[in-house]
Amino acid sequence: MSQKNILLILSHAPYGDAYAKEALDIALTAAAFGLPVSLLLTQDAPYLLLKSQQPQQIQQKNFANICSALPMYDIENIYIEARAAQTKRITLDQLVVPATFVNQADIALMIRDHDVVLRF
Amino acid sequence: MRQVIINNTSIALDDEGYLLHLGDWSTPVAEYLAIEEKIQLTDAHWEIIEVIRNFYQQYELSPAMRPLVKAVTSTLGKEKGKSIYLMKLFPESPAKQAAKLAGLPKPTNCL
Amino acid sequence: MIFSILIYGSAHNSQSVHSAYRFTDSVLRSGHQIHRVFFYGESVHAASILSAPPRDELNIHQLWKDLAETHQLDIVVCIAAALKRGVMNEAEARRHEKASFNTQAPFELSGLGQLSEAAIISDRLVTFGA
Amino acid sequence: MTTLHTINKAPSDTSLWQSCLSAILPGDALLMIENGVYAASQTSITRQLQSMHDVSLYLLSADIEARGLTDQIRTDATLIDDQQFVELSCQHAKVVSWF
Repeated sequence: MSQKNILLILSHAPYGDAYAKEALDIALTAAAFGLPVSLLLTQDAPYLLLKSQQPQQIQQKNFANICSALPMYDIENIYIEARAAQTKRITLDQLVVPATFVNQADIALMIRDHDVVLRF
Repeated sequence: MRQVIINNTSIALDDEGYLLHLGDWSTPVAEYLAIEEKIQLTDAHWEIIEVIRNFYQQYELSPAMRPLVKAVTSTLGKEKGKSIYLMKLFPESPAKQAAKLAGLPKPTNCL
Repeated sequence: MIFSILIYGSAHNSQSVHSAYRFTDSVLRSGHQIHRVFFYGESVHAASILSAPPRDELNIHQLWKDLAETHQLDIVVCIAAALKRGVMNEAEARRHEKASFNTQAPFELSGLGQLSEAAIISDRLVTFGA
Repeated sequence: MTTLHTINKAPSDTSLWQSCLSAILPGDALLMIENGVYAASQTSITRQLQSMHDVSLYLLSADIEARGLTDQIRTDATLIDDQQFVELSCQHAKVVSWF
């Protein structure tokens, strides 16, 4: 199979709508297919990784648990838009997986350097 | 859907043999499902079933093949963390069959 | 050039499904190839044969059906997204013990793997978003 | 290795427009479709669009006409039809959709 890589950019927070869940399903499937997948969390998406989520009362699956499986799916390149994290006062130690902050210039280059870029 | 009686309890299965209610799982249920899959359960099977149940507990996902192999490697060691080893135990498809016997939903990635 | 199309917008509350239709039609008119069209998220409602818009309004289901049949297109509806939203063909309705079904060929229900495969095979994967 | 970016929301979705514009590199193209074409007549994002060097701006004509904006489109953007949208997709290495 070809060595195309995928950059998946998420922009929505969890729970309020289906974007994040449906985008993550694409990431997990593509990774299970053997495609190298990088994940970039922008705008409201950094909230997906918060350890402190407890969605039992709204009867949803916990995104903290789902996202903590990303390394098991060989999705280890997880990036967070630094600007978005700052405005939300989100720090790396609050997150379920190791991630890297990137600035706007990094993001532009990441988009250029991936073969397929999907944004949700 | 069909109902089967296991140890005097009525259990609902979907038409592919997966549990409809994940809470119905028990070791006798796994033994029953194994017979349907024509699998003779051994200790080697049980430890994989435990790994995959723990995976679901932790991540709320039925693992695809790759993450299943990783999980087996980290709990049972490198010798068992190989797709060939898992294929011997669950010949049709380890991710699907082990999920079924463990009472998990069918892995969506397989759909 | 080989194109695949990913549609993610709502079938009846966004322009997405129609924009994708026009683009797909133009790809074919330009002599390029469509490998697959993949309906995901709210766009899966476009696959419903029970959609009955007023006679003088756009029938997005019919447009896609006609285009797919004319060009033998592979139009795939994400099965997980569809079943969740009550869009299913006869086989799935039987499997899930539902009294009726509401989609059929040329719309095919299949998994997200079809999207990954399309991303690998195609020169361009173009998304029409919500 | 340039990118064709499409955007389908009006500039009132500032968060989306900010993200999109900051991701565009020299040589890339930006195509406004659906409600994205409302950027054609708005001054709010003009300064930002003008500050991007070597970026081609396009507007999808069907969406411009539908919204009655034909007479007021910006001079720095080119009107294109669906067929030209396909051509642009071929000219750039990939298409990224902002929605």
